[in-house]
Parts: sequence; C-alpha cells; structure tokens
Amino acid sequence: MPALHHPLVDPTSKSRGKPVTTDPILIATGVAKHYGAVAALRDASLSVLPGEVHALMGANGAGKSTLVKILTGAVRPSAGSIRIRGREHTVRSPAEARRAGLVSVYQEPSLIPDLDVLANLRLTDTPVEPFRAFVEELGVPDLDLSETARDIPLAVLRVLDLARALAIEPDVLLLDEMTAALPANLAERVLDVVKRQSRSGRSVIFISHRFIEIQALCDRATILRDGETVGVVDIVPRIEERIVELMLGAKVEKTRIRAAATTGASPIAAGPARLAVRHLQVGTKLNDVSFDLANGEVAGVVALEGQGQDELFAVLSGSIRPSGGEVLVDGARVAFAHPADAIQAGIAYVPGDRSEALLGHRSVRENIALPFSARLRNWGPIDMRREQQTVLKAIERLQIDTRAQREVQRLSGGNQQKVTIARWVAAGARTILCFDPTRGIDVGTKRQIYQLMRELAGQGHSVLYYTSELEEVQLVCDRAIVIFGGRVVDVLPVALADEAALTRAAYGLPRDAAPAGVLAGTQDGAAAP
Amino acid sequence: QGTYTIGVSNTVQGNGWREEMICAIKAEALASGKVAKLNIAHRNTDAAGQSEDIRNLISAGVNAIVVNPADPSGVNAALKEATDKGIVVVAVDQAVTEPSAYVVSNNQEQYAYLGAKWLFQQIGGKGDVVYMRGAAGASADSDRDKGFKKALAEFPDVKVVHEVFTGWQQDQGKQQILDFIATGTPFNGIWTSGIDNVIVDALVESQTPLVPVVGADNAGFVGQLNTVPNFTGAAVTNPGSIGAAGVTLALQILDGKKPATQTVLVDPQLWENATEEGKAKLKAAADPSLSPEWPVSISIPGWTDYTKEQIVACKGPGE
Amino acid sequence: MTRFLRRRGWVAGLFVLLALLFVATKIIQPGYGAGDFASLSRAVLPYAFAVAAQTVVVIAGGIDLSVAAMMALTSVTAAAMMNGASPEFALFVVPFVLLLGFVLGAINGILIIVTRVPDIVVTLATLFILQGAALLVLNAPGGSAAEWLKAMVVGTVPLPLLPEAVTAWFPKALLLLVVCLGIVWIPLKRSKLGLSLYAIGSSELAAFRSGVPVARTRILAYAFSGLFGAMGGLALTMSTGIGAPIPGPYLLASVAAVVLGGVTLGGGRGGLVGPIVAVFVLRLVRTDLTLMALDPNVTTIIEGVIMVVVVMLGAFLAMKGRRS
Amino acid sequence: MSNSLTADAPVPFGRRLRRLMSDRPLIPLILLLVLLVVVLQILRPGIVNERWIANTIKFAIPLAILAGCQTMAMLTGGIDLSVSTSATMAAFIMATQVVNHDPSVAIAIALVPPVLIGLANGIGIGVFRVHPLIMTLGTSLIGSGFLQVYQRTVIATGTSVPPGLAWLGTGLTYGVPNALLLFVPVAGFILFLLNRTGFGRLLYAVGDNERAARLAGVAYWQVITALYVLSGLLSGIAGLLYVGLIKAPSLSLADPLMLPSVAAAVIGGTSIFGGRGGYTGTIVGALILTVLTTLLTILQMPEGARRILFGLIVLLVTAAYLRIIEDR
Ligand SMILES: Nc1ncnc2c1ncn2[C@@H]1O[C@H](COP(=O)(O)OP(=O)(O)OP(=O)(O)O)[C@@H](O)[C@H]1O
Ligand SMILES: Nc1ncnc2c1ncn2[C@@H]1O[C@H](COP(=O)(O)OP(=O)(O)OP(=O)(O)O)[C@@H](O)[C@H]1O
Ligand SMILES: [Mg+2]
Ligand SMILES: [Mg+2]
Repeated sequence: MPALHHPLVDPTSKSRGKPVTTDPILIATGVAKHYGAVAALRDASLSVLPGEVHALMGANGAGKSTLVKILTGAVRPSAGSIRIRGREHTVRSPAEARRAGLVSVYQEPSLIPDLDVLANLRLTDTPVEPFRAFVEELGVPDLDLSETARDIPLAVLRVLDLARALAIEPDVLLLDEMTAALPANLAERVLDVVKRQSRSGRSVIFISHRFIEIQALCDRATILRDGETVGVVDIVPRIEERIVELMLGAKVEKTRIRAAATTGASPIAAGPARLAVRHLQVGTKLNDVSFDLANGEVAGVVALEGQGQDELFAVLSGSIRPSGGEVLVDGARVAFAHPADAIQAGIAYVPGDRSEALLGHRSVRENIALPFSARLRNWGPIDMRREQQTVLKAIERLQIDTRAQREVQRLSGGNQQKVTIARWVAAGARTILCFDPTRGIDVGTKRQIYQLMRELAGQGHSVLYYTSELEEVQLVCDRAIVIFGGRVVDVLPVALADEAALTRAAYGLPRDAAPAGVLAGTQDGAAAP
Repeated sequence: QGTYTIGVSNTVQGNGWREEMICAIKAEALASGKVAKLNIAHRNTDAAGQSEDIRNLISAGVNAIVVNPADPSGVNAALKEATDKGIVVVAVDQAVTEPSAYVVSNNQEQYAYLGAKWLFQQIGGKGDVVYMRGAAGASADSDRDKGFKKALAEFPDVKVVHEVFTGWQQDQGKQQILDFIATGTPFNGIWTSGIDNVIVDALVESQTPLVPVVGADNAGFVGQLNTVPNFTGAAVTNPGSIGAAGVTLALQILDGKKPATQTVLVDPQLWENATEEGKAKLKAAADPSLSPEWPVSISIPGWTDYTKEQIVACKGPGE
Repeated sequence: MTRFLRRRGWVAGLFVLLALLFVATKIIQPGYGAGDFASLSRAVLPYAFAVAAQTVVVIAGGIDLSVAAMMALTSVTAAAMMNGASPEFALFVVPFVLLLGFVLGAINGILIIVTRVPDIVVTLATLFILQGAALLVLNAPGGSAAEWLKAMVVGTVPLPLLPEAVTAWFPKALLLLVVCLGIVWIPLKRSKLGLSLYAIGSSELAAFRSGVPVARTRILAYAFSGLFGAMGGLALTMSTGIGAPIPGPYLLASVAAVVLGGVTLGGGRGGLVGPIVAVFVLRLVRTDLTLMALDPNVTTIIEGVIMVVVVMLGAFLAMKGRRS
Repeated sequence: MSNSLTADAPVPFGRRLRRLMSDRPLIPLILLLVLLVVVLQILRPGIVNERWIANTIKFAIPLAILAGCQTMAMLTGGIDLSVSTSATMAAFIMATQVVNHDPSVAIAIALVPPVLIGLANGIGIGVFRVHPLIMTLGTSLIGSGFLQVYQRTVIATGTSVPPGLAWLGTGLTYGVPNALLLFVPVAGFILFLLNRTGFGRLLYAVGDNERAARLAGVAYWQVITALYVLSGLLSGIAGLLYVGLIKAPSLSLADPLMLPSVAAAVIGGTSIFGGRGGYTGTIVGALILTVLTTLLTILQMPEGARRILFGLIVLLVTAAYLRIIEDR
C-alpha cells in the first residue's frame, strides 16, 4: 500500500516512449523459494528490457526482496530459471551476479560494519572517483572515506550502498526499497540519478511502495502477490487502481469495509492518564515531547523515518534513559533503567522488527510464556498446566496458526507478529507500545490486529501505536500524534486524520497550508539524518 | 646469614614430586645457612619457556642456577649463557648435555631397569605384564623405557600384554587399568611409572587377584605395600629431594670445592615387601603423614641437611 | 585525534603500558640492559607466532584451538628432518615445514566448511590429531637444528655505521620476528584477501553480499594461521635445537594475548600490532615477577588477575563508549 | 508369521527413518553409542560385561556433571573453562580439610571456592560483558594459583578421602555403581531445571536472542551470574565425587576432564552458539567419550595413532550427528 505521498517529484518530467523492440536483458521464469513450511516465492517471473526502469510491486511479504536476492545470487532458488542476455545462468553468489552485470542494493545495508568506506570500496573493486562523484550527486557532499561504516547513519549508508552499486556500472541495477529510509531531499536525488541511469541504456529494477515514485520513474511494473507474478503493466497515468487490485486480489474491498466497522469506540476518559509524557528530551533526537495516553485509548504516532519515534518508544519501553523530562504512569513518576521496570509498571513493547522480540529456535509456547519467568521470583518450577491454559487462551484469542509451533522461526511473519503480541496479552500488560506492528503482514492478519487493538482498548488497555502506513490511523486509532524533527507538531482527532492531513503534518507543514508553497522549507528540515 | 642468591627453574607445576623437589630446595637453602635468597621460576612450560626463565634468572644476577631440565639438550643454549657469565649451573633429576653444567641426576634408566627386573623375577621369569608408562613424548619417559626394555631383553619369556601412557595422571591411570581388567585378559604383574597407588586401589576395588606391582616411593604406595594384605610389590626410590642435592652441589662449587666429575648419578634403591629384610626397610621408610603423591625419600644421605619439619614447612631463606 | 584514539587507543595504551613496564624493570633490576632485552625478544618469538596464528582466525571471526599442536608438529618435523642432515638440507626443510603448516591449516578450514561443525569443535579435534601426528614423528624430544638456523636467533644485528651500544639493542630474534610477520602480514593486510578476512569476521552476510568468497576466505584464514603456527614451530626448534612432541603452553597464551591486544573475539576488529605488543607485555611481566623473586605460585595468580582485569577494563571502556 | 505386520507400509522406510531421527535426535546418538560398544566387543570379545559397564558409568558420571555445567553455559552462548579447576579445588581442599574437620564441614568449606569462582565468572560475563572464554580462562588461572599457594600451607596436614565419598565414588551395590545415587538426583535436577523452571527457560532465551529476552524483562546479568555460580557449585560436587573415585587428590586431578566436558556437550547436540540443546544428549555424549577412551586404551597402537583416532572420531561423530538433526 502506498505510504507517504511524495510531494517532491514532478510526475511529468519522465522519459517515456522508448522503443520496446529489443530483447530482454534479464528473464526469470517459474522462480520459487521455500523456507521450510514457508513459501516466500511460488511462481515468480520477470522480464526486464535494456534501458528500462522496471518496478517490482507487491504487498508486504509478497516476495519482492526474495526475488531480488535470488536474481543476485544472495539466495538459492528452490526452482526456476534465470536467463541473462538470452543465456541460462545459475547465479551462485553476488560476486557471480556482478560478473554477469547484475548488482543489487538490498533492503538492509551491506557495507562491512568494521571497515571504513575506502576499504569497503576496495573489497568490491569499486573505482573511487566515480563513487565519490555519485555520492556528491546523491546529496552527501563531504563524505570522509576513512569513516568506519558502523559509525555512519543509516540513511547515508543507503546512499553509499547505492553509489557503490552505480560506480560499478552494472547493466541491471536492482534497488530494494532504496528510498524508504531516506529523507525527502535525498530520495529525490536518488530518483534523478536512477533516471539518468536508464537514459544511458542501463536497466533498473525498482522496488518501492510509493506510487508517486513509480509514476515518476518507471516504464513497466511486475506485480507479485503471495509469491506469484500476477501481472505486468505499463506505467501510464491512473494505473494505480489497477496495480492495487493486482497486489491485493479479491481482498481489497473486504479490508476496507471490515476495518472501518471496527473503529468508532471512544476512550474511557476517567481518572488520570494511564501514561503521561512531559517535556521528554533524548539528546538531539527528541525535544520537549509531551502527550497523554488515556485508559482505553489507542493513540497513533505518525512520523517520517527517523524523526525521533524510535527514541520515544525506546524510552517508554525502558531500553534507553531520557536526558530530560519525565514519564508518569497513573500519575506517578517513573524512571525505567531496564525493560523489566517498564514491564513492572505494566508497559509492554512490541518492536517493529519481529526478530528483536522472538526466540527463533524456541516453541510458540515458550515465546508466549517468556515474560512469566523473567523476574527473579518466578525462576522456580513452572506450573505447566496453568501455563498451558494461559498460552492456549492467548493463542486462541489471536487466532495464531500453530501448525509449526515447535520453532517460532518457522511460522509465517504474520503469525510471528501475533506471537509477540500474544505474549503481552497473556501477561496482562495494561499498556502496549506497538511499533509498526503490521509491517510485513498480509491484509487478513492486519485486519485481525486492528480488531485486537480495538478490543484491548475496549477492555481498558491503552495502546500507543506507531505506524508507517497512514491509512491505519483512521482504522485503529482514536487520535494521531504527529512527530517531526523530534517534536510533537500536531495532535489530530481521528476524524481529521486522513492521509492527506497526516502527510502534511508529518512533513512539518501547518494544517491548512498549501503543500506546494512550503516545499523549500521542508527540504531543510527533513535533510538532517 | 648467607650471601648467595640461587635461582631455580622447574617446568612442571602441581605435581607432588615436583612440589617436594621445590620444598627440598627451599629447606636445604635455609639449612645450609649460605643462601641469602632463592629465586624460583616454577610453572608449566616447555624447553623454550624454560630457556626464558633461565635467562630471566641470569638477568636477576643469581650466583647459581638449579634446573630440572624440560629436555636434556633443549635448554643448552641458555645454560651456556649462564655458565659463560660465571654462574654455576646444576641440573637435577635429569642430565643435560651442556658440558659446562654440573649434573646431579636420578638415574632414570636404572630406575626402570631395577623395578622391571625385580618384577620379572618375582613372577618367575615368565608371564604377562602390564606396562603403564608416563607421558608420551616426555624425555624421562623415554629414558625409563630404555631401562624397561633392557630388563625385558633379559627375560625372553616375559611378555608385555598391554602398554599404555598414563600421562602421569592418576585418573587416567585408574580408568585405563580398570578398562584392561574388564577385558578379562590375564596378567601376572604391573609396572608403573609412578602412578601406582590408584592402580593398587583399582585391583582391590575390582576384586581381581593382587598381582605384583612396581611403583615409585610415593607415600601412598609405600603405605599400601605395608598395609594391604596379600599384596606384593616394590617401590623404587626416585627422590624429589634431589633438588636439595643440587643446591648442596652448587654451594660446594661456589665455595670453591669442585667435584671430581661433572656428573653425579644418584642410583635408585628398591624396597620390596616380599622378603623380611625388605619389609623392614619399607616400615622404616613409610610416612603416612605425607601427601600420597610425595616420595617418602625426603632426604639423601650426604647431600641434604634439613629435618623433616623443615622440608614439610617448605620455607626458604627469608620467608 | 579522537578518532585516532578510538581506533588505535588500545594499542597506544599497550605501548604506554610496555614502556612503564620497562621503567619498572629498570627500577627492580638496575642492571637490566641490552642483553636482557635480547633475551626478552627470544622469549617472545614462539609466543608471537602463536599469537599471530590466532589473530588471523579471530579477525576472520573464528578461533583455532590447534595452534599449539600445530607448533609441536611442525617443530618435531623440522627437527627430525634436520637430524644428522647437512646444513644445506635445512634450506629445503624450512620452506617445506612452512608449506606443511599452510596446508594443514587449510585442512582445518576445509573441515570447518565441509562438516559445518563449529570451528571451536573442529580445531579441538585437530588439536588431538596434530598432537598424535607429532608423537608419530618423534615419540620423545629429539632431533636437531642446523647451526645456521640456531644462530639466527642469537646475537644482535650488525648495523653498519652505528656504535655497538646502539646495535646491542637490535637483537636478531626481534629482527627475525618483525621480518617474518611483516613479510606475510603487511602484504596480506593490504591485499583484498586481508580485507576479506576482516569482512567475513565483521559480518558474514554483508561480506557475502559484497561478493566476498566466504568459504575460500575462511579456509585461507586457517591456512595463514597454520603458516604462522609453522613459523612458531620453527622458532621453537631454532631456539631449543630440538623438537618436542608435547605442545607448549601456547594455546591459552595466544587467546589471552589476542584479547589483550584489542582483537575482539567474534571478529572484524583489531590488528596484529596490538597482540604482539601484548605478548611483550606478558613476557615482561613474567620477567619482572622472576626478578622480584616472588613466590612462584603467586605469579600464576598475578598473571590471571592481569588478564581478567585488563579485559574487564576494556569491556568496561567499550560499554561506556557505547553509552555516550 | 510376521509378514502380516509389514503389509501396510508403503512410505519409503529411509525417509521415515530420517524424519524420526531428526525429530528425536537422541535416537541416532544412542545408536552411535551402541555402535562404539559393539566395535569394542568385536575388538575385545568379552569386555562388555557387567563390571566394565559399571566402570564406564562410574567414570562417565563426573564427566557428565561437568559437561552439564558446560551445557548450561553453552545454552546461553557461553562456555565455562573453569569447571576442571573448580572441581580440582573442591576435591583437594576437601581432602586436606577433612583431616581436621568433620567430612560434612570439610565438604562445605571445599565448595566455597568453586562458588566464588562461579560468582566472579558471572559478574565478569554478566555485568562487564567480558567474553566467557577469556573470563573463565582467567578465573581458572587464578583459581589454580590459589590452590598452589594453599597447597603449600597444608603439606604438613596430609590428605585423606573420607570413606563415604570413596564408597560413593567406587562402590557397587548389586553391581550398580553407588555414584548413581548422586548422579540421578543431580541429572534429574539439571533436567528439571532446564525443562520445567523459569530459570531454565531463561537460559535458552538468553542464548537464543539476548535482546528479545531483555525486551521481555529478563535481566541478563542475573541469569548469567546465577548460571555460573550454579556451574561452580556443580563442578565442585563433581570434583568431590571424582576424588572419591580416584582416591588420590592432586593439584591436577580434574584437568583431563576439561576438553572432554566441552566435547561431550557438543557431541550431545548442544549448540556452542546458544539457545539449542539439552542435557539428555550431553549424558549420552559423556558415555560416548568414556567408551571411546576405553576403545583407544584397549587398541594396541602407538600413542600418536590413538590421539589421531580420537580426534577423527570426535569430529566424525559431531559432523554426522549435525547432519542428521539438521536434515529437516
Ligand atoms: N529466511 C527466511 N526464512 C523464512 N521465511 C522467510 C525468510 N525470508 C523471507 N521469508 C518469508 O518470505 C516471504 C516473502 O518475503 P520478502 O522479504 O521477499 O517480502 P517483500 O515482498 O520484500 O516484503 P516487504 O515489502 O516487507 O519488504 C515473507 O512471508 C517472509 O516472511
Ligand atoms: N507459570 C505461569 N503459567 C501461566 N501463567 C502465568 C505463569 N506465571 C505467570 N502467569 C500469568 O502472568 C501474569 C503475570 O504474572 P506475574 O506473576 O509475573 O505477575 P506479577 O507482575 O508478579 O503480579 P503481582 O504484582 O500481582 O504479583 C498473570 O496473569 C499470571 O496469571
Ligand atoms: Mg516494506
Ligand atoms: Mg522486501
């Protein structure tokens, strides 16, 4: 689904109408990949022409990243064939893919953390001068090549990754959600550079959830759904509806209706706020943040990448200490030195990255029951029957598919996410901090999670709900707290929190200003990574 | 008080025999009244590490070095450096091939020969014996092997049915003999390289016939020779107090009394409990108050001057 | 400046520590001089090679428990081959033994890749195998070394134009150490292979995605470890004139010095200079303890305490660094 | 007459066997053990008798307890190289203290140093985040240094092994080793701890995903400190049992058990990287190693060849076992 609309791209400045008579440079057919019981890809195919920018689209978990990894040899396919310039290739490693002219920028940075930039370039035989030129062009003017990758901020790392790939001058460049973690000004430059790439006859496979980028950049799109290629379309104006239809299949209408039906409950407004944040300060990342979370309320948090929301959740969950301000639980001041303290105060944290929360090799039951034994006084014998009942109740309540319950890592992503939430439902946490809980989850499961959030609120629980998908705010939340540059810039009642309003607020624009007029100002604000 | 500083270098730590050697050196240094300070380098290491220790002792400016060599020729270079500097070097327990060094050594080859010969005679000149060696690759072990083989050659009807390395580790020796007993293979005697009392324990515990056992004069084994009913065996002396003899020799040389030869061999004695005469010797030697790993021959007549209290106190000059 | 301190701070600290120890030594034993420094260098030699062997694999994210056994095997092989042979034959023995170490090390790596058994277990098994092989070559200490080889670690480097008071401070053993390590390590570190070693140690996934041949690099890491191990074995034979089949105390010492030298267990960070300086520090501590004529049993405790305290300090500093 | 049973088994037998083995990793491990015993019996017919089995069990038990400590440490992603020093300390201190004290008092005194070593390990690893390998190596050096110093002070005292411990270590009742009287409760305790207590869950959790455990409210340092203290205590108990078996306290008593304790845990299927494994496998691993030692003692071959064979078999067994359980 489209997340934040990109106000910075002019959709008309696109080179179109290239001849499509040439033979494809890359053809993948019948690609499948199974991880144990999970089928990441079932039957994917893709055909890319020389000089084309080809979009790869699909819902979270559709298999885009997996396909990219297979094409570049980072992962071995279970089935399928890949032809490069008409010749059959078995790509065994990224090094081999590179020799065949395929270079990828993966979803996660792949610079070696302990090497400096220069060494990273030497490792991949990347010419330094072109790299430097690309880095500057991409909007990072004074890069120190002797900086260790570990010390470089994520957004810059992504740019370096891209510049490195560009400097190698690949025939096919694969970009996996390249722009997702970038501030707007950097994202725009990326698009410029990619565009030039295609003009010089090279192909680009471009993965993004942002339609505006797709519109601005791409010639064609291949759409994946549940690991299968369900369509290839030319990018023409107003093609979005068709793509969404392909991406979501028959599910699309249902989601809208059902989700809407679950909203509407109002917070139980009695007594002091469950959780109150006053003048919170975390270094330069969070500035004077204050808000309340009432009993029975689901408060949405909306922010662009890296605006301080990570720090906010880290403070509230006891992972880091604030440098100023205070946190009150039921009116009493608290200071968390460890997540255990937050849990003791009834605050549970569901991280966005499931691998941060789960014990991959352990069973569903152990994962759910983990908080029960966390505290010293619960280290003794476990009442297995009671535990079994509690766990089963939670499993039932969240409708977790437990067919592969012996090892949580074998569950599907959605079910894994449910396990992380079930843990806190079972432990009876009164306040739940959810950080983008629907990331990488399919539409049906999303709906269940929305419903669960509302149910929890109805029972008096409070939920702080960060989401990167703006439409979720109106589906789940009672209120939207918008953070920009480390400050709360707006608090919107749910009725006003439509995607357009949230987008404007997220970019730090006043509620009723025209978007076009303030573009220049936005750039500066969002630039600081 | 004394005037000399004596350095000591030893490469096995935590073994009863070596600990006794160090205590004997300390006691002798104290008893002699001629030693102002002892400088002891005592750790688990190899010939290269021992060379390092010897050179450190040279740096420390000692007058003499008593060394239990890790190897007969591996520390020669360091020893030569010491004697070149006028330091008196005495190797104890094992000989070294460096000609400028003096040697007061237990005769390891004779040690094995004496015990093995007694054992083979005891079983009537024929039969099967178990040969429990020391640590594979150690030079004392290969010296003893020579002595054992020499005796074996004299008794053509004696056969080694089982040869194994105990690594001079009590637990390994015990498990090995128990494993062998379990095979049911008959045997007439056991020769051990000093891992002895656990072997007798194993025989007793597994209720197998008590065959003759040869061991060293460790307190535990000597006690068994005196007390275990129907058990014959022999203890071959291998005094840890040889270290003290080294100190005595070094002091003599420092005082200008050079010995006639560079090498003094202290020949082992054999105490057995098969004859009345031997039993008397064993009775006299037994010392239940000592740690079972300590040799009971805590002194060497003519070479040591300390009392039992002094060696047990294990205190050197200035402590 | 701050970056220099952050990256090289640990090694710089070690150099300072070493200098302080030299001062302490001079105070304990005012006569401590060039000759004693030469002795120190000779004592350092086998340890330094053992540590180099360990450093290569630790940087690449592994560990090698067979270091000491490798030294024992190569040492007895060299000593047995040179026994009774002509000095010229030793010219052939040296490269042969180095090659042997390289190949055996590579086999370690291949076993790790092929069996997929964790490195710590594979090298534990090869520890026994190499030890056994050493015993088969020589079942007791023995063999000999060519005189010219032994002479290579004795005496000082005759530097022209310099007075003897200065050349006395350049022992041959130190030169040999610097040359042998430098000749392998400097080109290695500058090469792509060197980068790849750091890369697989730092992040195997990122390295693979950057096109590093992970398996081959791992095998080569162990091969170079074997090569350094063989140098250590030769150093043993050169300084003792014999080969001993029982491994010396080099395994644990190598792990300790690697960590003291600022190489993180887990890989990716550190260099060879730190661990080598750490070896000097540890050897000099041993010298000082001997010079002070301390109860020898107390020295074991002191060595253990130094190790634990220094590493705790390092961990503590790292923790503070992460916080701020 | 048995053909009626095989009538309805069309699923390929090999596939089913593999599935069974990967689901129940203990089965292939026990098969390996049986295989070794059979080889031993073939090489030395008659050796596998009641007495030999009793001896094997006696020697496997102290190793299994130490390997239990190792298993628990490895579950958290650690390792404990100080177990053998702890065991030796307990044994030696008990044997010297028992001369002047009641055995129970001597045992209590003897267990203090191992616990202290465990505490130091726990604090170093859990609080200061020192690598377990280095931390336990350092404390083991310090421990053996203290033991050497202590030894000097008790030379005059002599040593003795109380008859009760000797009975426990060496004795048989109706052919069954008395040591089982200690081991069955200890093993039961470890198994219960790992499978049925909150603490056991946390060992797995911390080793599987430390960050996740932290987010669930687990205090890492508490778990790690408790673990290494327990490891010290159990090592001490193993040392006491071992000195009862060997009846010769020395300063290097349990040293030969150090590397085998790691090997037993690994052969038993515990991952050195943490989070996976269990104690039942370790017990079988300890038995396999003990039988292997016997096998190599009995084989008449040069010592060098024995060691080579030992290394090869350990590697082969581990590799084969990993293959079997990873094949899912
Ligand atoms: N290593 C793995 N083991 C098990 N399942 C995996 C693994 N990698 C991916 N999957 C699963 O495969 C499916 C496809 O994942 P993939 O990362 O390709 O999706 P995507 O389309 O890139 O999604 P997103 O938009 O979230 O990046 C998901 O259900 C995921 O859980
Ligand atoms: N072993 C167990 N099996 C099943 N459920 C458990 C188990 N232990 C705890 N729970 C459940 O987890 C929740 C929290 O339990 P815990 O004992 O940690 O509470 P607590 O925070 O200590 O509460 P209190 O302050 O009331 O003691 C309870 O709902 C309890 O029923
Ligand atoms: Mg995504
Ligand atoms: Mg993806």
